[in-house]
Amino acid sequence: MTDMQVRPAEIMIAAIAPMLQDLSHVAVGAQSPIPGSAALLARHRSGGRLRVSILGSQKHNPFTDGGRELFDCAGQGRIDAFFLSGGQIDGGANVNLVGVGDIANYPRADQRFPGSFGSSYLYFVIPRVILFREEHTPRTLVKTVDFISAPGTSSPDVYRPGGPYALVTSLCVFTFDKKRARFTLKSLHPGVSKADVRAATGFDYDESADVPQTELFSREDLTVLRTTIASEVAETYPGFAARLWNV
Amino acid sequence: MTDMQVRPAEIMIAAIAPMLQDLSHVAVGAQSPIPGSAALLARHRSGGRLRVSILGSQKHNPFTDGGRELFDCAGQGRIDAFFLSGGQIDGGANVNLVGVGDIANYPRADQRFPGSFGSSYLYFVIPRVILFREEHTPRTLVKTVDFISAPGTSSPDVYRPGGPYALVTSLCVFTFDKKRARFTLKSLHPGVSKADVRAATGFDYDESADVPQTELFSREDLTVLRTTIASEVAETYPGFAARLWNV
Amino acid sequence: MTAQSSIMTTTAQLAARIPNGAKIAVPPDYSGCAMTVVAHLMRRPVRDLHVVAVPQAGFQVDQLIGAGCVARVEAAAVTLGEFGLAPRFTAALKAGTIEILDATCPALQAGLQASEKGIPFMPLRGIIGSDLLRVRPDWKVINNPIAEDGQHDPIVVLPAIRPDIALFHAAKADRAGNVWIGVRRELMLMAHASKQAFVTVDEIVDDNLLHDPALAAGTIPALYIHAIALAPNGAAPVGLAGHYAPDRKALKAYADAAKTDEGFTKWQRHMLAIALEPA
Amino acid sequence: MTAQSSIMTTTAQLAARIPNGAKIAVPPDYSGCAMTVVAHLMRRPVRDLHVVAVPQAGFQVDQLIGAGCVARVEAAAVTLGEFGLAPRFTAALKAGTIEILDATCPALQAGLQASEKGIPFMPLRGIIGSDLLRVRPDWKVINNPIAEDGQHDPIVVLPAIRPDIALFHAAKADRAGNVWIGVRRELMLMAHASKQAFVTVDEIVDDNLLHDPALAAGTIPALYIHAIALAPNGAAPVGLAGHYAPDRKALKAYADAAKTDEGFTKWQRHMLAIALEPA
Repeated sequence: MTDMQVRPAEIMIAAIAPMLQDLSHVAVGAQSPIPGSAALLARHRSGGRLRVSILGSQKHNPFTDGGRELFDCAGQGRIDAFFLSGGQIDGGANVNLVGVGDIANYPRADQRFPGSFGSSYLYFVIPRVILFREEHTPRTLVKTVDFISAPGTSSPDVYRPGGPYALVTSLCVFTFDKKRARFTLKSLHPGVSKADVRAATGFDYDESADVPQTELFSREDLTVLRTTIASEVAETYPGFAARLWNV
Repeated sequence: MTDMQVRPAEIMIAAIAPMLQDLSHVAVGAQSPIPGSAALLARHRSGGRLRVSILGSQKHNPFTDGGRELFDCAGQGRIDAFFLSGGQIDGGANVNLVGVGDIANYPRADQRFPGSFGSSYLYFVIPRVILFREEHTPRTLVKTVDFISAPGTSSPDVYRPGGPYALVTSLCVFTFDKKRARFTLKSLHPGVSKADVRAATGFDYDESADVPQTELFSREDLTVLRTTIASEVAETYPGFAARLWNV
Repeated sequence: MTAQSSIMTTTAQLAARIPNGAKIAVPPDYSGCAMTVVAHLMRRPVRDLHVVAVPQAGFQVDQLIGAGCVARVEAAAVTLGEFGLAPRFTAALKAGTIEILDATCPALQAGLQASEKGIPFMPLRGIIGSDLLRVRPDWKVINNPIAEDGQHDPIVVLPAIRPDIALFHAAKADRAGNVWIGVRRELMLMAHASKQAFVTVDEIVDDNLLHDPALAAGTIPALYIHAIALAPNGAAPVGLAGHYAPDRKALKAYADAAKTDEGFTKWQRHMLAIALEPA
Repeated sequence: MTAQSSIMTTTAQLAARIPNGAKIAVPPDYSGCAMTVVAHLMRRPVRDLHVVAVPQAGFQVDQLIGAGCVARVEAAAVTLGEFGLAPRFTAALKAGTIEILDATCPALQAGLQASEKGIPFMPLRGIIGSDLLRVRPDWKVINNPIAEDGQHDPIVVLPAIRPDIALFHAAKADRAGNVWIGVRRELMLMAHASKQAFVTVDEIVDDNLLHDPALAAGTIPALYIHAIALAPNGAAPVGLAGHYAPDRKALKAYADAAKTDEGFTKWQRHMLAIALEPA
């Protein structure tokens, strides 16, 4: 592999990996290849100190107490970071994994998504939940979600050690301020302007005058990603690894 | 072994075994050698159809989900019979496994027993709980227990599919009427009179004019008990089997 | 005949013992699906199943929905994973021919654990503020009863889920009726929580699984098992983690075909002809 | 150095990491007691332990009580089994030097399961009408929140039990810090429910336990383990079910000696001299 041009999915991996630095335990869902790749890269960078648990992996899944263990483990406070995507994500970091359309007609949504998975729980108990969505359009990043699978914030009397930390898309990185329940544009991927993001985003958010570019991989990191990490990723996300890295 | 004289513990075994006939699953505690022997005998008589689970046994303990499984299994309604003893048992079938003495001074009882074990739960959920106590004296079978580890009956609004079925002692067998919350003298062990039982019992109970003798073992049953069953019992209750059968 | 040996049966007879309207618990695609039983259920077809996905459903349930076997799905998600949305599920929801009880993974697990423990409900953190609470009126919010006096601490309570039948596939069983599942403990939870457990296995071994200390740790005791049928490779094409991989070609073929009613019908006719060859 | 290797330690160092006042969860005598650690704790002696018996206690805890290490015992029972009442426990209760939180087995397990699930409480059937409710004001009775409107259905709710340290002995661990417990799942529950888990093992193996599908099913992942010390035969004299039997002679000697303060003191001096020979 001689092409050192960074691909869009790799930019998202580069954006996520640093967010996992200095954590102890990161868990990744079965259908989250980009975060999974970022977590395995962060693990590599930590010299193996970072524990990465990937659901559906044979090699990176340490759980021995059934499907409930991930959730129990999160409830015990033993998981520092997790990743959620959404059919819709809104400006309050509310996530919709159920469907789009007239709420009154539930469950007959115009478009039905798979369902809420563990989001309605994990979003509450894992301190650093990183939202990710490749498609950055007004269709996916909306003003208000049609169905709340998991709310971005809760009133102070609700037990909630966890919640949203950032949102990573194919265009940019947002961070989330829980107190203000609002996103801030943190960095722009190469070739993307502030205006591009504003036009592609259905919700309002804050931005400073000077938004930096998302930090990319060093040549060395990229090589590691495309060799060592790629083959690890292939075990759990074979379709993804084949499409992206041809492994 | 040529002595075919039935020993006191064997009479209790003979009294208990028929109560387990036609059941599917009997569980036995780790410190219940007499009921354990009765259950293994009943299993033998059923041709292996009766399932017997003995806590602390390697061979007769089918559980693979930890200490809680017995209790969960009982809560699911999968255990038909169980055995409880008590430092005190009273006329309302209340069981005391905690201690004797002035209640106001708890926990400084005059005599402290080990504790309630699982009684406070199992007595509620297992349909046929058989009480057993070798020592039949006014000290053990009392008018009112000093501490209720597990109550004999409950008000109708309390969820309670289970409860006391009978009480077997070294003198006799009582059955229990849940509606009337009262014992009835059911049978007398060989050589014991109704007056003997009345004198040895601290609580009031019913008796008919004609109380039969406790049905004893056939010669064949006794041989099976002292050979096949004795060696099975020895695995879990070595001290008991050694004392009773010298195995 | 002992109680133990009477549970040994065939996949056809096992499927026949699942009545219309049964509430069945099934594992996700990676955890051991009794696909040969699913084929029998589709041919019959069984009707009005209430499927409890533990905690999510995939190919197995999408196929049952397509064949008209399902009245209601209780799941945290229904998806073909990297093969896309579950097409028959999506179509049936649009047509209004099935009911969906949307859930979240740990809520399904907690409901089953409540049943396993014989308690009527289980509390769970999270969920508050989610629209799941709106569409699941059976889920209640109470104040934490052990919170300090006067403290407002809302918490969700979920009713116990008690399926009629847990249906799954495992690597092996022994002749006493014990079933080895290894680390797939969700299958043990399903068996404990359900009234009955019906299992197909790749292999039936002679030695009692409970007599081997290593195997015993991953074994569901016969106590919870009501039917076992030998079905070598019985989790194909979705596969059995650690034993055989998903047949990705077959899964893709299904995902493509099931996009339309006609495509599904054709796929079903073809699949049943292969899967249910006279034994 | 990886996080995994740093948990390997000695029994002395492991014991030293249990502070005065710690809330420690320990298994019953048949399920793997870290007796070498107990010896170190007695020699020190550690003070004011809150011992959570899962769910009952025996020789291990009676000895700790005799040595003055314990402030409070939370247990469904304390007994030497067929060797009779627990003499130091009984004497300490009489003297008023320890506090007892009387419980019932499934209440302790439910409290630990609540902690395992990160929920503040767990409901449990039974118990109502028992004097345990009187002596355990932390146990509450509520009306079942999912009962039909107006139905009176009282049920007990138990607060989560979250020990600081789960302390136990197991057959083996690997170098990655995974611990094999086989069917002794109460040890896994203890590890999940506690903030930390300290373990002694008979053997440390080279191969990763999680890589063997049979062993993995009975393994607590390193994720939950904070200290491992090699202690061959480390559960003696109470024994380790399936591995080595209780030393009945030693147990009887203890039961006899501990009947008096003087007898216990003499036994303790003798035992510590043997158990803690310079390594």
